[in-house]
Amino acid sequence: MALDDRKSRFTFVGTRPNRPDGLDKVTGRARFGADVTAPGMLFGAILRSPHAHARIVRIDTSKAEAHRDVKAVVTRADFADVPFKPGLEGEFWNVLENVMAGEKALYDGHAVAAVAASSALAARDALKLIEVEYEVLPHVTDVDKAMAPDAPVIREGAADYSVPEGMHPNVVRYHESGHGDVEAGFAEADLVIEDHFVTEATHQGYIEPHACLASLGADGKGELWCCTQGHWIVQKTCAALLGIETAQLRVTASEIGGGFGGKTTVFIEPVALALSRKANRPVKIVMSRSEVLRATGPTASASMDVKIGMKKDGTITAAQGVFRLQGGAFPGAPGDMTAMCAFAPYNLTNVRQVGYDVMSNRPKQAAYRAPGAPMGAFAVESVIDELCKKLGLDPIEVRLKNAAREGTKASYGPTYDRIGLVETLEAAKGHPHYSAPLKPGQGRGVACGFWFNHGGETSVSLALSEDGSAQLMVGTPDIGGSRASMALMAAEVLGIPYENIRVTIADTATLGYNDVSHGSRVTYASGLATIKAAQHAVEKLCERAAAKWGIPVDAVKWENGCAVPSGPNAGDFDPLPLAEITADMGRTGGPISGHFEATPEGAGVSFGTHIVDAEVDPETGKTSITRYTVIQDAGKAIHPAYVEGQYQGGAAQGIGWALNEEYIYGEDGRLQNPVFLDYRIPVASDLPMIDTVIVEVPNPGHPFGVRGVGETGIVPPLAAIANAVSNAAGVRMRQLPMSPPRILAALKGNG
Amino acid sequence: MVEVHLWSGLRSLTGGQEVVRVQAATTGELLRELVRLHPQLQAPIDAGVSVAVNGRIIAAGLSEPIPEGAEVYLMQRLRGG
Amino acid sequence: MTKHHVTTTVNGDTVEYLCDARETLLDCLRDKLNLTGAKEGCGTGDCGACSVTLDGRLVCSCLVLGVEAEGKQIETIEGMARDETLHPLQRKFIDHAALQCGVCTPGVLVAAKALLEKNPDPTEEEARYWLAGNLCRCTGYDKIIRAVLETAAELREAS
Amino acid sequence: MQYHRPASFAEASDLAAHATGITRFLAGGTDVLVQLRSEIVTPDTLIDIKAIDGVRDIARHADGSWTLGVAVTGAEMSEHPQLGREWPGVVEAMDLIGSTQVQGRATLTGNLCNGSPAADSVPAMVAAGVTATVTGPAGDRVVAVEDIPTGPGKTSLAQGELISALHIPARGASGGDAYLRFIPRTEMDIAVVGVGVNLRVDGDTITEARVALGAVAPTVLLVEDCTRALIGTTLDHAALAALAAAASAACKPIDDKRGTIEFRTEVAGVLAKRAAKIAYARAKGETA
Repeated sequence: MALDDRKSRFTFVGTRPNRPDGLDKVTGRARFGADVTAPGMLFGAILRSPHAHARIVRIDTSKAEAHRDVKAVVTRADFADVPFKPGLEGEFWNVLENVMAGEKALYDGHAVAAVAASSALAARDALKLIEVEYEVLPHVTDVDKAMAPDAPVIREGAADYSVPEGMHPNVVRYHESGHGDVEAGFAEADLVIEDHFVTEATHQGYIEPHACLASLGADGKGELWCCTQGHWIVQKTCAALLGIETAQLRVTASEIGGGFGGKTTVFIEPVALALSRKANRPVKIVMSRSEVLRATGPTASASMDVKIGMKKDGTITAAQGVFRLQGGAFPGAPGDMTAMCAFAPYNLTNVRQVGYDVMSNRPKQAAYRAPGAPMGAFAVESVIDELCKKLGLDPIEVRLKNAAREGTKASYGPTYDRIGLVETLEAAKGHPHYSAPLKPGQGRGVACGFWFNHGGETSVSLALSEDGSAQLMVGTPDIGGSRASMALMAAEVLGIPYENIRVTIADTATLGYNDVSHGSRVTYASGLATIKAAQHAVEKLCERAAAKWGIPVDAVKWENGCAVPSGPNAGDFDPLPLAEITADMGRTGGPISGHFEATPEGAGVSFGTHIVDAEVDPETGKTSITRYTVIQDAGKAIHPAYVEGQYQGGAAQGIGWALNEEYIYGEDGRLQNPVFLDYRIPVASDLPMIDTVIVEVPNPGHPFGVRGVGETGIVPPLAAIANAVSNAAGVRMRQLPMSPPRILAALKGNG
Repeated sequence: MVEVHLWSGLRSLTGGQEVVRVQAATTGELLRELVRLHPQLQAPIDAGVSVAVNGRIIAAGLSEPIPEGAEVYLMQRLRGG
Repeated sequence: MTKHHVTTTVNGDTVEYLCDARETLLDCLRDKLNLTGAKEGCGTGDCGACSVTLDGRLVCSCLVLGVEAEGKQIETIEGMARDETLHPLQRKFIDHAALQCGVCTPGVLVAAKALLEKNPDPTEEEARYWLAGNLCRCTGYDKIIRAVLETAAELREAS
Repeated sequence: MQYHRPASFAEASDLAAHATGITRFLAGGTDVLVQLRSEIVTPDTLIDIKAIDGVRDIARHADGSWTLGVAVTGAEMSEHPQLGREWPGVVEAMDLIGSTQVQGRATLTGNLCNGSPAADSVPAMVAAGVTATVTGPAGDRVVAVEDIPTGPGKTSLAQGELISALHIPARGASGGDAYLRFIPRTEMDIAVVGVGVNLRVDGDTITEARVALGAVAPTVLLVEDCTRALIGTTLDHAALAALAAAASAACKPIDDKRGTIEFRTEVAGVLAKRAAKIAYARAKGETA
């Protein structure tokens, strides 16, 4: 689209006003997924498989149905018969199969039946009355074992066109890309290092469990309230799974208590709708934490081989990576994304990357913040660090020497437009953290990371009120303060104070389609749409002023919230403020609104460089992070405080992933740690303050220069921390998490 | 004519070609032409692709213009968290 | 199964409810009294999103039975602001962008208030350890800790 | 689930003696409620003992010994002005359990009766020589803390029996205790290894020593070999090495989601040394 209105001087953008939902959220008034009720409401609960892999021989729900508090019981038979086809419809089938098991339970925690009862306790009790006969099947939960010839097959025929012949049926997608001649490149190198790396699956770990309140009648009309990153995808998916028309289901997004990619699909929503339809009453379902950990998320686990060749001067001559990602019992592990992102920070003549999507008896992986990228960065940046160490080179200088910049051919193919990697590296080099002395037992690590960012389908509507205030309706759930950013951008265009703009996350019945809040797209795409919608309203405001003044509309321009004559020849009129135009709008042509619907296609890729200090207790292998600095290109920070917040949150999640978070499966294929006690996300006392540096290299594809900021921040930490820990411990850590037993074993030489 | 660079995993569907020349002025035409020349490319295109035109990644749009001589890469559809 | 009649005081108001012995205080606050500010993030006392005070003592309301509340004094996030005036911590959290999604915020605020009442001048380390039972997945805790320490400083200056 | 709130231990004992199915006593509830919510254990009878007179009391007797009520919380122990000065190891061990919120509820007695081999307060109590009064249908008996848990989730208490008080011995002169545990994070985890050490010195020489290990066997271990490694020494390098070796040798741990056999065995020795140094400094009146 035409982006002729690039702006570089701002009045509101770049300031740090209070967020509009702040008061509600500090007083407990904000309504999250589980915080609403409806008249006549029932409580739903879901029965889940205790087996990793089992044929469902028989489900007897009669005893549960006979319970006097139970109003409905559903199984797979209560859902629409979704055809199993490739593409989007195939994904619907996968989602349905995940939401309620069909012939087989595919992982520990897989839903097999559900009840609705008059109380939450009664619903939970009624689950015990459902009898399920299972025929337990052999299972596999490890990615390398799932690819082995003797691995149990999760589902025949799940592989798509891309998988080369001869691979195990659990390998369902294959990606290969690159350019140049890697063998020739390795031959040119002074040192080649090849190593194997492993990361465990981690969960997005949002504090709010999935929750919804559903109402669906026999007339096919429904209402759904839920915590989601995207209510239109919920609407579309639930309608398909329930066999109703999309437009007949109105979905409202609640306040959302974190998502990080994990709330981009449905789990309980179709079940609640099916129960509601059967009971003919509203049904609320709230997941327990163990349900969240067993049956939603997590990210993929990975097994990776990376080989890089370097000259003595630090030039990378060739790079190659094989990335095997396990994404649970369904296709979707982002092995392709891992492959495409892994070497993206570097200008490489010879590069080859291969990604595998592998199924196993684990929950269906969900997106998690730059899905696939952190694992690859961990492997690649670890090998680069090792090369630097062996060749006696400074890790930032080597990265600068090889850094991608405008005009570089990306490892994934195209030529980069204006990008900000070099700026983040220069900022890292000059940051006091990088030159600060280290204490004995401490090590420093640096790493770079890349993420694409995303545009996506977007609709925004802006309506002006008679008093000159504005209401802005966007369709991307606000997870981290985006209502504040939207209001800032609208204020910038309209020229009215930030406080005069009320931003609402509109429901599916009141706005056109919106893609999910994912891919770091909200500030980019909804922001762009907000700017366009506000400009649309400004055009109309200028028309009204032109009519009032009796001059052509092109003789009117908009300045500081007022219509003004565009030049001395246009006429001599006092500036006409927005509120004066809207005061009369009902009598001068009708309500004034602005709209924008499009799929913005100019998301700018982004890079970050992290510096981290770690201290390792040599006797116990325990690591503490003593200092952390995030440097990332935001393009343009609309609300810098929330940009910092995204950087800090990404780093904190990375610290958890690197040090302690992991999915632990037993020999029986059951998840061993489905509670926060043993799924160890970082607590306040685990972390230092996290310093941030916002680099601003404007994205040519956004009127204000915005790149996404939400995801890139989790890409460098795994590698940066691994490098810091390896430097502190004096031994290379190749497996995440770097839990104390692993570090201690490595220190003792048997790791 | 534009040269479309495919990711190397697609070579098996194009008789070994990693660069395909097509006549196309928009991203939509480009995808149609690719399938016309190499019907087996229908599967990856259905599964989801993006098109990078002069470095700008078009995630889904079919009406994006492709200037003559533009650098064009077919990419796997991007997903986010 | 017979239910228990409970009379208790929440944010200064006398309230009554009937509960099953298995229901937690959190269940009763949310489902019977419609005080949904306290959240259930885990149900096992590991996340602190359900923090309230019980007779002045900071607790996880998911680890207290509803029936145990008989005759007690309970304070929740809904009672933290006095009329129109926000508690200084609430104001500082907004000013400092110390929340992102906001779901942990009620629990963090209740816990932070208990900290400042016990220790008006906490160190960063003391604040971090006191709040270790309040998980936040969005912020990395940085802005939360800064907001708590700055509120403490402001309150000390004011007194 | 039936909920009872008896007014005396005799009544509580009687309720438990006549109950059928699963009975649990409710003190702090930080384990009972977790098991209830997770449907690991749903008791048929729940007996809340917090309404019994004196259960929240911390009493120091004329001889310097202490009696703690069964519903005294960790927070109340930490806030007590004198208890932590005499028995810092016991108080710190209790204080390590869970969050600030959990401290507002959790009790020593509950931590003991939950029967977890990883219970933080138990090695400290065993090292300190704490005893429990057990009230039952046949009256009261006094039992050493190390004799209460018999295995994960199991205790030696018979039906109708419950702990009605805990007794900490008089600190006496030149004594000191300490408890350390290993967890992967800084807070909120269950101990992977825990070590309690309680010493008495005469000058620089250790004259009495009790060392207890947690999370390395089905029950907390009181390790005689550790005692032998310490007594008569001045906690020099050799004594510390012998202590660590004895501690590691006593471990009979398992591999689980929290740690490996190798890790637990190794770190038990490391923590034994570190805890002994702290207890030794305390016994000598140095701050540690």
